[in-house]
This record gives sequence, structure tokens and C-alpha cells, in this order.
Amino acid sequence: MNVLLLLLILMVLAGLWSILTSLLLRATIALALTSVLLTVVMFQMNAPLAAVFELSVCAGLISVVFISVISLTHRQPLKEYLARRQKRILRFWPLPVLLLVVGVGLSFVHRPVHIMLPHPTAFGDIRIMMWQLRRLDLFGQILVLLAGVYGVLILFRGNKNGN
Amino acid sequence: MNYLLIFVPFIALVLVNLLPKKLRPISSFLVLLLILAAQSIFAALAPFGLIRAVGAVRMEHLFGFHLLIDNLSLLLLLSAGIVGFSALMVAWHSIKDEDDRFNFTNLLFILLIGMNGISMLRDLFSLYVFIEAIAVSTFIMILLYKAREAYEGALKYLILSVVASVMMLSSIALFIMFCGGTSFEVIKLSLVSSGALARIAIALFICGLFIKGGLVPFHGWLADAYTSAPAPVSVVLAGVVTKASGIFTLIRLLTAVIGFSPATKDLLLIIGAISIVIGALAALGQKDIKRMLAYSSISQMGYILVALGCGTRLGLIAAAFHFLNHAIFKSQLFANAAAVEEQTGSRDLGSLGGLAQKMPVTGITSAIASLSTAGIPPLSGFWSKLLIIIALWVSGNYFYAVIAVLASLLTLAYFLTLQREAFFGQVSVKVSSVTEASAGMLIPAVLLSAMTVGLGLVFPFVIKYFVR
Amino acid sequence: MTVLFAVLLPTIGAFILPLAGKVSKLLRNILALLLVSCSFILSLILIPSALSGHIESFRVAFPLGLDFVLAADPLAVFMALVSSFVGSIIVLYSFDYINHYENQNEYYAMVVLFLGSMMGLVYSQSLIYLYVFWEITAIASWRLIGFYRSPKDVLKADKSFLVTAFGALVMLIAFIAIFGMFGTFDLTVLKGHVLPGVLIGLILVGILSKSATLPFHTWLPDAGVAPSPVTALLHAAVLVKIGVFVFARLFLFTFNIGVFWHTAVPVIAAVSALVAAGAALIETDMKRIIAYSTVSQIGFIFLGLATGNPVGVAGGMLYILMHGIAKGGLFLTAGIVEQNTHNKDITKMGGLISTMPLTAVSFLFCAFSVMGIPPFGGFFSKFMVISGAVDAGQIAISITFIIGAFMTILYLFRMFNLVFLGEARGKLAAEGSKLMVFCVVLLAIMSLGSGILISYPADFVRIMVSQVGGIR
Amino acid sequence: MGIEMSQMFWTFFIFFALLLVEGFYCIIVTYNFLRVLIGLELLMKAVTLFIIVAGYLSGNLALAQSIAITVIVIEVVVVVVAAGIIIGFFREYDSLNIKNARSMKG
Repeated sequence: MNVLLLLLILMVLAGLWSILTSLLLRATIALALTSVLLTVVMFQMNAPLAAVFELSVCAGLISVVFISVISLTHRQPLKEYLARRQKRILRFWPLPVLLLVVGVGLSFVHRPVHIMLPHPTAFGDIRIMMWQLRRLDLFGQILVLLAGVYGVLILFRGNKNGN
Repeated sequence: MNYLLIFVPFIALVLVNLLPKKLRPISSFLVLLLILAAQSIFAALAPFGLIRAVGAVRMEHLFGFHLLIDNLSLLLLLSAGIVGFSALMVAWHSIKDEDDRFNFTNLLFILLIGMNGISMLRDLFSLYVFIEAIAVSTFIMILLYKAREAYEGALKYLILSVVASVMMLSSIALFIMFCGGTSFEVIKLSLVSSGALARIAIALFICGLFIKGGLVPFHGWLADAYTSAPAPVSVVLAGVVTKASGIFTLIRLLTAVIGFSPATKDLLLIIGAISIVIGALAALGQKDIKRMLAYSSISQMGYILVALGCGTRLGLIAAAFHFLNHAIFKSQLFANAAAVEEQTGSRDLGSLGGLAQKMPVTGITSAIASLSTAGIPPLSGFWSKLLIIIALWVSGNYFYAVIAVLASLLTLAYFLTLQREAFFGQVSVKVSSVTEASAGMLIPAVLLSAMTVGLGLVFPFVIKYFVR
Repeated sequence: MTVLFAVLLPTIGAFILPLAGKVSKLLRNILALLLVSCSFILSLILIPSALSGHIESFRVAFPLGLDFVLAADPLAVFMALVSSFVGSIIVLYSFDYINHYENQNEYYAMVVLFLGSMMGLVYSQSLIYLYVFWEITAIASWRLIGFYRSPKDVLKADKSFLVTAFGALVMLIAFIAIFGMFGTFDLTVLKGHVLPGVLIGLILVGILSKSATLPFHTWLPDAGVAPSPVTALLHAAVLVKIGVFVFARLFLFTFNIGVFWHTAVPVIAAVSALVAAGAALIETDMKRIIAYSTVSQIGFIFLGLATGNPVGVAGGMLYILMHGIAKGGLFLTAGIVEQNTHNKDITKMGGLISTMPLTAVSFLFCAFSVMGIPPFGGFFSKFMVISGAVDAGQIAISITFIIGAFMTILYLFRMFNLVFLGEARGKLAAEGSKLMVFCVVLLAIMSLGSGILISYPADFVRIMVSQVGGIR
Repeated sequence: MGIEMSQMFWTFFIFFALLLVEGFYCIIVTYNFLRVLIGLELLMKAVTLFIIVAGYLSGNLALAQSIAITVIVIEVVVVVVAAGIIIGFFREYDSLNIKNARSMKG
């Protein structure tokens, strides 16, 4: 439990860093770090399969996507960037305070909750669960992926007009 | 039979993409047209028991998941079939580029599968996955032409859609924790015994659906997305897609899982009434045809919501019937807008005028659809609004009934503005050389307005099938 | 079944007219006339059954109290006869009037649809179908008022649509409330029930907005931008009569209304009659004068119907007939004058009696009938209405209406003077086409004839009134 | 078990809430579409965490994992599509500033 707590605190801090940092590249790295921490949390919670997915897809693939987008779009001169940096602080300093307030405030809430144990018919094994009970989700996933493929085909194809 | 509704389009989609490049666009068009027509006919005739016998074949063991068709599913299947059909017809004539056209058909395939899935699902998370499939293909569809303002519409939609997803997923997590599963039966069974957090989960999910459906506190994205989308896309988007993922899912949840508690009823009535009024008022001030229609959509969805808010059987029937009607007349109005844009190159009401003389078919059909939306008899929109108002009155919500009645006047006012500025009136100089749109654009408009009139005339005869 | 055909022939036939227009103009015109006169003939056939007390009806049962009921009781047959007769003459007149404008197909379709839905309205015995046909007439009048398509016309068409739709929606609320109370829309079932005052008020809003009574009267003079046959249709045959008819149908023949309304309605009617007559006195636009005159005359009809005694109600009913014929004639003569002089301003006309004598005399005959000069038809109806009001003990209101009647004489004579007598202030135009003149002469003779042969309509009306339950 | 379970739930819930606050703050305050996307990503992270926590606490990890995997797949598709849109937006407007997208009036 203590390890989990530490990991979760680190995760929130990494998320905070990704927002506060003024360099987009650093923000991406911080986001990947958040993902990695989430992966470790998942391992701690006995969810290895989801953890592997999170690590490879979120920490890996999404970071690659982000970095390529940044390299394609980010052309800010250094001077402008330094000037902006000062202003950014003004907009973002309330966030840590807000986090602190929310965190402390919520920690006083301790209403008892009744957590329902799984339905007796539920299968404990993830393989059975995924391949036998959640087939429709898989079908839906394929659908989403297909849509994504067309998205890539349409969106990343250059403009026909040549600009 | 049920499985065919999602597998046939899926297999067709895969097969069409394997064809040689030259054959793809035309074959995909024809195949999809055939599927949509078949689906519409199936859904329209099923209540009369003609196809029920065929559909009774049990294939559950083959695939291992449950897809159930009830009358509510047929409603969405029918709407999706009709609207998809019209959108495809419009697309075939308004999308000039072959690749774009092929991409549009492919995405429409995905939308269709998604909507058919939604109509038959009995699991909250699967519902979410299908909604997301629809949403992703919608983002892409809006950007089909990569028009400048479309990026804004798509981005706004994307951001709010992800926020909605977050709400829905949080609620799913809460359901796993407090109800022990995500299928409708499990949730329904344990909802009685579970505490406040399960209710929060319900509220979160409904909130997410409100965003997806563009109801009033969250309606910001809807007008932008509808307006900036290419013509055929806005037909399918306004006609059925946002309704399928928003309102339809809400109806499904209310009837199959949550039930009507006084708090839910109040929420639906209040949000619905606000949507009706704000949507209509916003539409009144618009100069862009599509934007006006988009706000009108919000207003009409408000009607469906207040009908649901009655919590009675009659209210549900009214909501379902208005859902179908809205799919018909709104997609037709967008098809008319597409025809106008195609022929005049403009959607600005200020620069149009007297088009009814230049484009008589478009003019007449749009007048029919407008009046139907405003609830003027004997068109089909009147009957659904009448049912809504009767349902509200009988269930004792007199105040909302009066709002619903008087808001029709606002609806009539903005549609009269639309008719006056665009169709009815003298031919303005800018459109003096305009001709009628091509036959392909007119077929859906004529077909849909024939449905509006026909449904309006035979409605008293078919109502017993609805009431049952 | 005769009832069904009287309704369905024109309503469905209207949509065939544009197709017929593609084939030949003449075919379309003849067909339009046939459809409207068919309703007239079918209504004539219905007279014996209506008077015999064995009322012919047609019914299809639907769930939710939405039964479709048509019945040919004396009130319905009387109204149907008046509107389809005046309507037929107007369609005949349109042959020559409308033939040099665009959108003729739409014109004929809408006119026939208009009259068809009027038939549906008068014969239907269900609140909801009453509302349905009521709104179809609104659609038709919207298209017809905007016939010339200029921005001003279309704006006024929209205005009339919005005002009447507002009234109709308010009325719909009352209908739904009635459904909530009694569980049905069927008037035959609802007969004899007592309505709460609020609902009567709501229905009255609808009725007053449709029949253009104060305070909802402004759309009617504005609707004068429409072609003359259309305004004649609106004023004489269909639109404003709908309100009066529904008043009679609901408050005399179906529901019992309280004593309060027997005083309140005449007061509204009196104010409306006086204000509109005053407006007609100072107006200079020919069609607007006649339009205000309609607003004023409708007040008389309301007075008659609201008195609640046999003489007054019979007077109100006769008034509908007389006013329909005479006002139709006035508008059609105004149409001839307007079309030939290209002018609507009465201060810029004069002396037209020398070039268009038949039109002038017809105008005078119709005007006499509206003024209520014996032996024209209008005299009897006006006399019966006022004597009914006196019988009911409403002396003050009767005196107001007599003043209104004098004002009618004033403004119609003023108009006749300025347009047809004196020296020419504008160009002198020739007589209208033979067909158009024939129509107005026919109406003028009818105005006189209905007075001389008053016993026939009076007998009919007496039988009808004897069936009314709520009359003291 | 009940009290301990409640305590654990509330602990995890606090972190879930904190991540949500971060994400929403980022979406609302920043002017850059890429940063908005980062905010959305943080939200998705929070939700994924919450789903796994739900499975962990209720002992229904198989279901939670399969749901989480599906969510991750959908998430990546959405991010890729969003990236495509953002690149296109940059091509059109030569900037990622959100203020450029305010040309449409509500």
C-alpha cells in the first residue's frame, strides 16, 4: 500500500510537471513518465496485461506521435519563448495550490462505501474474459481501429491543391 | 438475423476494400446503398410481423454475445437506414473527388455498423466502444475536404467528446466497483441496493451523453461541427449520428436500466425545456442556413427530452416517434441546404432569395420539412409534437406543455425567416442564373418529404403499432 | 360517404392541379372549378339529411381519442354551402384575373386546398381534426398572401401566418386540456359539458386571431397585399369565417359557456366593430378599407352568436351568408378597379362609373347589402342581430352597434363617391373582362336576391338554431 | 473489511480527482492545442487508473483489465486522429494558438 501511495504521488507530480513546464518536448516526456508510473501502479495491482499495453502503447506510441507533431509544428523563436515563459507562470501558479486544496479537502471525506463483489458468473481469468465475454468490445475495437486507419489515410495525406 | 445487421456491413466493407482500385468507389456505393435500403425495409416492416419469423433464428452460441432487437432498436435501425441512404445519395453528387467519395462511403459503413451496434447492445462498456467508433469516424468525416473552418469544428468536437468519454468511463469504473459489472441486467439488479455513488455514476453517464448529444449546457460544439462539415456529412450527422450516440442511448438507459425516478424526470424536463427555448432563440438570429438548422436540432432534441421526462409510456412513444421524425425532416433540410450550396455556392441567407422559382423541387420540399419541424399539421412533425404535448399534459406537467406548445411558434418564426430569405420571395440578383440541383440531390429530398407527408397522413393508422 | 367526398375531393385534388397545369392551363382551371363546385353540389345533396335530423356521418376509430369523425349537421352544411359557393365564384373570377402572373399552378393548388380544408374544418367533429384543417388553411393563406413574392408581401404573409399560428397554438393548449379532462377529442361525446373559464379564454384567443378581431386584427388589412381573389377568399369565403364558425361550433353547439361570456364577447365585438369602422373611415387604400370593414362586420356576427337567443343566433348565421356574398363582391369589384387602373389609392380615382358602369352598380349593390339597406340581404341579418341583442337586454351594446352600422354606411359611401363618382383624378380605365364582370354581377344579384327570397335561408337557419341546446 | 475497503477507495479516489483537476485545468487555461491534447491525455490516464482501481478493489480484475486495454486502444486512435487534425490546423493557420479557432461565433 505504501509503495502504491508513493507511486501515485509521483504520478500526480509528473502530471503537474507536464503541465507546468514551458517546453513542449519536456511536457511530452513528463506525460510519458506519468504513463510509466501508471504502468508500475498497474503491476502493483496485479494487472500485468493492461500494464504492458499501457507501457507499450501510451508511453511508447503516443510519445512518438507527440514528438512527431511537435517536430512538424513547433517553430517558436527563442526570444519569444523566453518572454512567454514569464507570462505562463502567472497563469499556472494557481494549479499547485488548487491541487493542494482539493487533495487536503478530499482527504477529510471518509464516508463508508459498499463495494460490490463480482457477479458469481464472472470469470476470473482475463483470457476467458476477453475472448469469450467481451468479444463485442473487440469487434468495436476493430471498428475504431479501422476508423483510425481511414483517419490516417485522409488526414495525413497532403492537400490535393499542393499547399 | 441480429448479427447480420453488424456483420454484413463489416464484411462488405472489408471485401470492397480488397477490390481493384478502379472498381472500389462505384461498388462500395452500390453495396452500401443496397445494405441501407434493405435495412430500412427490414426495420420498417418488422413491427408488422413480416420479418419477425425469419429473424427468429438463434445464433447466440455462434458468436457468444447478446444482441437483442426490440421495437426501440428498430427505431434506430430505421432512422439510420433512411438517413444513411439520403446522405449517400447526396454524397454521390456533391463529392466530386473519387477518393473522397470512397473514403466517405467507408466511413459511412463504420458509422452504420456503430449505430446498428448501439441499437442492439445490452452492455454499458460495449455501448461506449461503439459510441467512440462513431465519434472517431465523425471527426474524420468532418475533415473530409479539409476546409479551413472544419478544423475548428472537428477540434471542438474532439475535445468535448473526450471529456464526455472521461465522464462515461469514470461512471463505468464506478459501476464495476458498486454494481459488479457493466451489463444492463447486472447494473439494474444491483442499483436498488447500492448507495449514493451509483447514483453519481448514473449522473456522470447521462452528463456524458448530454455532451455527445449536444444538449444545452454542452451545446457549444454542435453548431460548429454541423456547419463546418461537408454537406453529406452534416446530413448524416444531424440526421442520426449525434442522436444515436446521445439521445438514443439515453432512451435505452432509461428504459432498460435506470428507470424513471422523480429526480431524473425533473432533470430531463428542465434540460429539455431549456434546450427547446435556447436552441430556438439562437436559431432565430442565424444568417447561415446550416447554423440555423444546427440550432434547430438542439431545440428539437429538447422536445425529445421533455417527452422522456414525462416518464410515462405515452411519453416514450412520443419521444420515439419524434426521434424518427427528426431524423427524416432534419436530414432533408440539410440535404436541401446542400442542394442550395451546391447550386449557388453560398449558405448566407442575406445573399439568397427567391430560390423557389429557380429550384422548385428544393423549394417545395424544404417548405414541407420546415413546416413539419414547426409542427404544422397535417405533416408528421405535428403528430409527434401533439403526442409530446398530450403526454406532458396527461402526466401533469402543464408548465412544460405550455412551453413546448409556444416554442413551436419560435420554430415557425425562424423557419419562416429561412423560407422568406432563401426560397419564398423575389429572385435576388446573385442567384438569377441558378438552376435546379441534379436529380441525385433531389431524390433524397423528394423521398424524405414524401415520407413526411405520407407519415403525417397515415399517422392515425400507424399509431396503434407505436402504442403497442 | 358523401361527407367524406366533399372533404377529400378538393383537398387531394388540389395536388393534382399542378400536374394538370403542366398539361394545359385550361384543363387545370376547369379542374379547379370542378373540384370546388363538387363540394358545393355534394353539400347541396346533404341538405335533406341534415334537415331531417338523421345526420349523415363518417367515422374511423383511432386510439388515444383521435377518432376521425365527419358529420353533416345543419351548421356544417350551411357553412359549407356558403364557402363553397363563394369559393366557386372566386375561382371562376381568377381565370381571367390571375392568368398573367407567375406561379399559377401553386395559386390554384392552394386555393383549392384552402377551400378543401375549409370543408374538412366545417364537417369534422373532432377537436384535433378541427385543428389540423385550421392549420392547413393557415399554410394555404401563407402561400397565397405572399403570391406576388416581393419582400413586403412575403413579410406580411409571414406575419399573418405567425399571428394565426399563435392563436391556434394557444387554442391547442385548451384542446389538450380538454383532452386531459374528458379523455377524448370527439365533439359528439363532449356535447353539453361545461368548460372552465380559462379554457374558454384560450380558445377565444385562437378564434379572435383567426377571425381578425381586436386585438389580433392587424394581420388582416396587411393581407390586402395579396391578389384580389385571394383577399376575397380570405375575407368572404374562408379565413375569417373560420373563427366565427368555430365559435358557433364549440360554444353554441357543443359546450355550455357561462353567462359571463355572453356579455364579454359582445363587448370585445363592439370595441372591434367601432375601432375598425373608425380605421376604415380614415384609410385611403381601397382594399384596406374593405378589410377594416370586414373586421368591423365580424363584430356583428360575434354579437349575434353571443346573444344566446334564437333571433340573435339566427341573425348571426344569416349574417355569415350575407356578408360572404356581399364582401366577396366588394373585393372582386375592387380587384377589377385595381387591375385596370393600377392603383389602390381612392383619392386618386374618380368618375369610373362612366367607363365601368356594371362594376360600379355591382359595387353599390354589394355595399348596400353590407350597410344593411332593405331589401338587400344584409338588412335582415343586421336587423336580427341587433334585435336579438336588444332581446338579451344588452341595450348599451346594441346602441354601440347601431353607431357602428352608421359608420359602415359612411365609409362605404365615401369610398363609392371617391372611386366611381365625381370627376376623374386618375386615368379612366375600361371595364374588366367579361368573365370577371359576370362574377361580380352574379354576386350583386345574389346580394339582392338573398334579401328578396330571405325565407329560404331563414327557414334553414331556424331549423339549425332549434337544435342548439344552450339557447335560453 | 468494509472500513478498510472504504479507506482504500477514498485514497485512490483522491488521486483520481487530483489527476482530473490537473487535466481540466490544463484544457481550460492553455492556448496551445498540443497542450490541450496533453490535458486530455492526463484525463485518460486518470480514468485508466480508476478503472484498474475499480477492478482491484472489487476483485474483478479480469473485467477491469480487458476494459482498460480496450480503452487504451481507443485512446491511441483518438490521439492519432487528434494529431492529424492538429497538424492540419497548423498547416492552415500556421499556428497552434487556440485563439485562431475563435473565428466561429456561438
